[in-house]
Amino acid sequence: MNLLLGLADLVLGASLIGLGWSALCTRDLFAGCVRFIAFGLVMALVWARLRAPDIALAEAAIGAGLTGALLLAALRGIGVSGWARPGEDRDATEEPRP
Amino acid sequence: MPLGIDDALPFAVVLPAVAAVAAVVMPHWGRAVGLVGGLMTAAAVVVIAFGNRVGGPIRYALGGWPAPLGIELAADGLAVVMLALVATVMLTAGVYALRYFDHDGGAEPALFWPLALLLWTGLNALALSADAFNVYVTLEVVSLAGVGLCALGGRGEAIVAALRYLLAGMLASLLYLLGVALLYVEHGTLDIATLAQVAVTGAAGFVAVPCILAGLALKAALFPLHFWLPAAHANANAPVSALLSALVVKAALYLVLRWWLAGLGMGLGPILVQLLGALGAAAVLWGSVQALVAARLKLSVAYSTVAQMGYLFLLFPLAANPTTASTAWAGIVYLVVAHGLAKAALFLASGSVLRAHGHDRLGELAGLLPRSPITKFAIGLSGVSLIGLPFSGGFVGKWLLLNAAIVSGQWWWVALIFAGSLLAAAYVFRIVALLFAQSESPIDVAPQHSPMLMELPALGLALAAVGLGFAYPALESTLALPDMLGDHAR
Amino acid sequence: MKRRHHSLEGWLALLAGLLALGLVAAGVLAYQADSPGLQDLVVRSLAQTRVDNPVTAVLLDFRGYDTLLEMGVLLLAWLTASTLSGPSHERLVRPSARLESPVDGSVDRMLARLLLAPLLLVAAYLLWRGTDAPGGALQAGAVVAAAAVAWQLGSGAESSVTVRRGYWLAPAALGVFLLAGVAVAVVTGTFLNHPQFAAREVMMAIEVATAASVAYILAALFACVLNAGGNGK
Amino acid sequence: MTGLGYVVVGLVLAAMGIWGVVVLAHPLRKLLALNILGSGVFLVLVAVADRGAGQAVDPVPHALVLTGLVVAVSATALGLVLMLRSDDDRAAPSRDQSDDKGVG
Repeated sequence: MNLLLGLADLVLGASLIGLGWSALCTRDLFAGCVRFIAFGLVMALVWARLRAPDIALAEAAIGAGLTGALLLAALRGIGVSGWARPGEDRDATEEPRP
Repeated sequence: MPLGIDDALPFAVVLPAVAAVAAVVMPHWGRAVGLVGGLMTAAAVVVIAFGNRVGGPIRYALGGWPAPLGIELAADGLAVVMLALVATVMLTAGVYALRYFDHDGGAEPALFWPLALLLWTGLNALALSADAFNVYVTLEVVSLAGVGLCALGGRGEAIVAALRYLLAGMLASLLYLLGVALLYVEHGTLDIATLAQVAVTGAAGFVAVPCILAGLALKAALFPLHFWLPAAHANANAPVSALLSALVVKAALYLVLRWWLAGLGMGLGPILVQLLGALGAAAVLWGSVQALVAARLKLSVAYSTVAQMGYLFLLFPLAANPTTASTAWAGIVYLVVAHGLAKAALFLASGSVLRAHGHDRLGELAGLLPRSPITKFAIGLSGVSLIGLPFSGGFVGKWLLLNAAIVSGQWWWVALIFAGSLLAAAYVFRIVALLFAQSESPIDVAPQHSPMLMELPALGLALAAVGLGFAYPALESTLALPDMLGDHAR
Repeated sequence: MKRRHHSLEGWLALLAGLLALGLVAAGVLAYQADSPGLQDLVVRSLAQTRVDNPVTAVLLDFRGYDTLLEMGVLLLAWLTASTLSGPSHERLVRPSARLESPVDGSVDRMLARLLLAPLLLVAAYLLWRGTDAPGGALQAGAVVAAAAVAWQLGSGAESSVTVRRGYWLAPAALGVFLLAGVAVAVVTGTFLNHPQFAAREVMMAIEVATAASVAYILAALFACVLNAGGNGK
Repeated sequence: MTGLGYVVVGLVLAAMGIWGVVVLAHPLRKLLALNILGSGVFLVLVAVADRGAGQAVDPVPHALVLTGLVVAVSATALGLVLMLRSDDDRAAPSRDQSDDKGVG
């Protein structure tokens, strides 16, 4: 039982770090935002695991739901429409780096 | 139960908030609500100052729950100084705004008052808070109000500047919160007075304290974390620039002082202390040079803020020595207030110049101010205080810092203060010379006369900045602040 | 040029790695201090609050002042966002959100409407039970906002009326909080100190207003983002 | 042990977020990074509240995190609106920030 829980913790923690990293580093903005929404969902699970049901509820509604909707609406606004062009270079939409 | 003097503490936060709500619900009454709410808030501040003078520092447990469970408000001498500075600049900028927005018409006035009143709420809450997490929330109030005011300019540059300002502000508050979270993990309390003393001795302090200091330095625009400031302050409307430059960056510095006062400062190592001083020195030099070469009046004034904020970080090296702590402390407080007043005056006067000529490009301003002697006088006087000419408020502040530097044998800071003053003299004289010069070529468009209600507030603040110097003999005993420093200073 | 970019990135990555190491080390050390936290104090004080859910007690009573200021943050975000996202940069204390549905199609519409009723029920339950069980004003407000967003996606123009008519909901929480705080200060002598005989009623009023403001503002913020990008390419 | 593990995850997320805000150029990425930084900080607070099976949970960090979540989402929304608006005003392109570039 403890082993199982430990394994679950390991998976949850690793997927948080993995999803967070890929949300920041995928070349495609749309894919980044989708990863971030997934990150929010995993976060809600972690809150439940840490005996914080209040936060889990709020995270599911805010972190995954609302923030996700906000991000997708913003993407639509800057003309990144997602599915169609996964190869779109990140640098094309971004400022040159200093 | 009757309300006592202590109840002025929550009311200093509640009154501007109530006025802000009223201004949102009744947008057409914004001005009336703003001025009435502002005067009532100022009255609450006067009551707090009086209570502090009579009975010493006041603590107030909100909801009847004392720390560490609840949140406490605290009003010591430092908090009273901050509250008074906020009230003075807020009211003056508010009066100035009455006419400033008249000309543009349209959108700004409807939003100016709710945002300014919420900014006031946040600043007062920040000044009074004794709780580390509550400070985070107040920082967010101040920062979002600042961003909103900054975006009020409505044009492209203002929005881009507001976005950078928001991103920098969010990063800064989260860095601060990260430090506080680490401290909570170790010590299980959020009371600043407790945390500041255990932070440096605790195991996590070596990361938590730098996080907190870095977050606050980013908010206070300490070199090299000042990158967001010039664009934000130069592109905003004049009364907004005055609020941002005189108050909002000071709020972050105030928190540094608050943590330092509560015991953080004495525990920092000698290397970190000199490093913070070195960053301040770099800010003084870099900001002054940028102010000297800036092409626009408001940009020059904004860079001067970067420079002047640098002096304030000399607190760390100069006050680390117990014998000079009190002098350095008084000098810093004096500089905070003097710079706040002078900078607000300068931005308000720049707004009048901008209004009169339609632009503030320094190259084309020569001799263009023939009919605004009051504005010219205000610019000159605030310049006197920024340079630190005798016997202005800036002079007293720098004099005290010089004393502290000499007594503690840190001659390199003496050199810095002289260099900074020379550079300040250079950029102030550059502006003043342009404004007072006789124009050689005939002027095509006669500049508009700016209204008295815009010129007088600027002059008032500039006079206050200079007059502060003459008030030193009366204020000396209050500023010595021996009880503030408490036991750990001795 | 390209190479310089890479070396700079390398340095920054190294710096981030060091930062992570330092943070983790500090975290481990801090955790080992095994501080007791505040739960005992909360448990002991809970009896005086007429609330059974300790998190709600902290949010609305012990640290109610935080929540009050948080309502100020929400109000600020809404004020600025709705001003900037208007059709022109005009006065916008009343946001006129011109909502277009980014997804068109009857299936989405159906789905959005089907979702609405259960989400609202969940929100009502969360608000009602929040004083005793997990849940409360913030969660209820967030769920209502999520429902409103789903509805906005599904129904298009009709919701703009709701957004405009409801603008007074935005400052409601801050207003009620302040009024309640001052009112109880007159009775008990301390700001935000809920008197025993009316604690539950006062807190319920604050909770309802908070939920309403959170729901309205979060939904309106979504409308603002849609609107700001409305003429997107 | 669970708690400590999640404290470490939270701090790694925080470091990642700080790195992202400083290095990534697009404002949307910066906002994502800030949200990840925030999540990391919240995770640290909540992880330490849960000291293991036998002990009660400290509700104070939970309340702080709830407050923080709402603050974060409203600031993010404001950031998105500003980003979209500055995108609109192409007349003053965001590249033309004459003073120092770099972090931020």
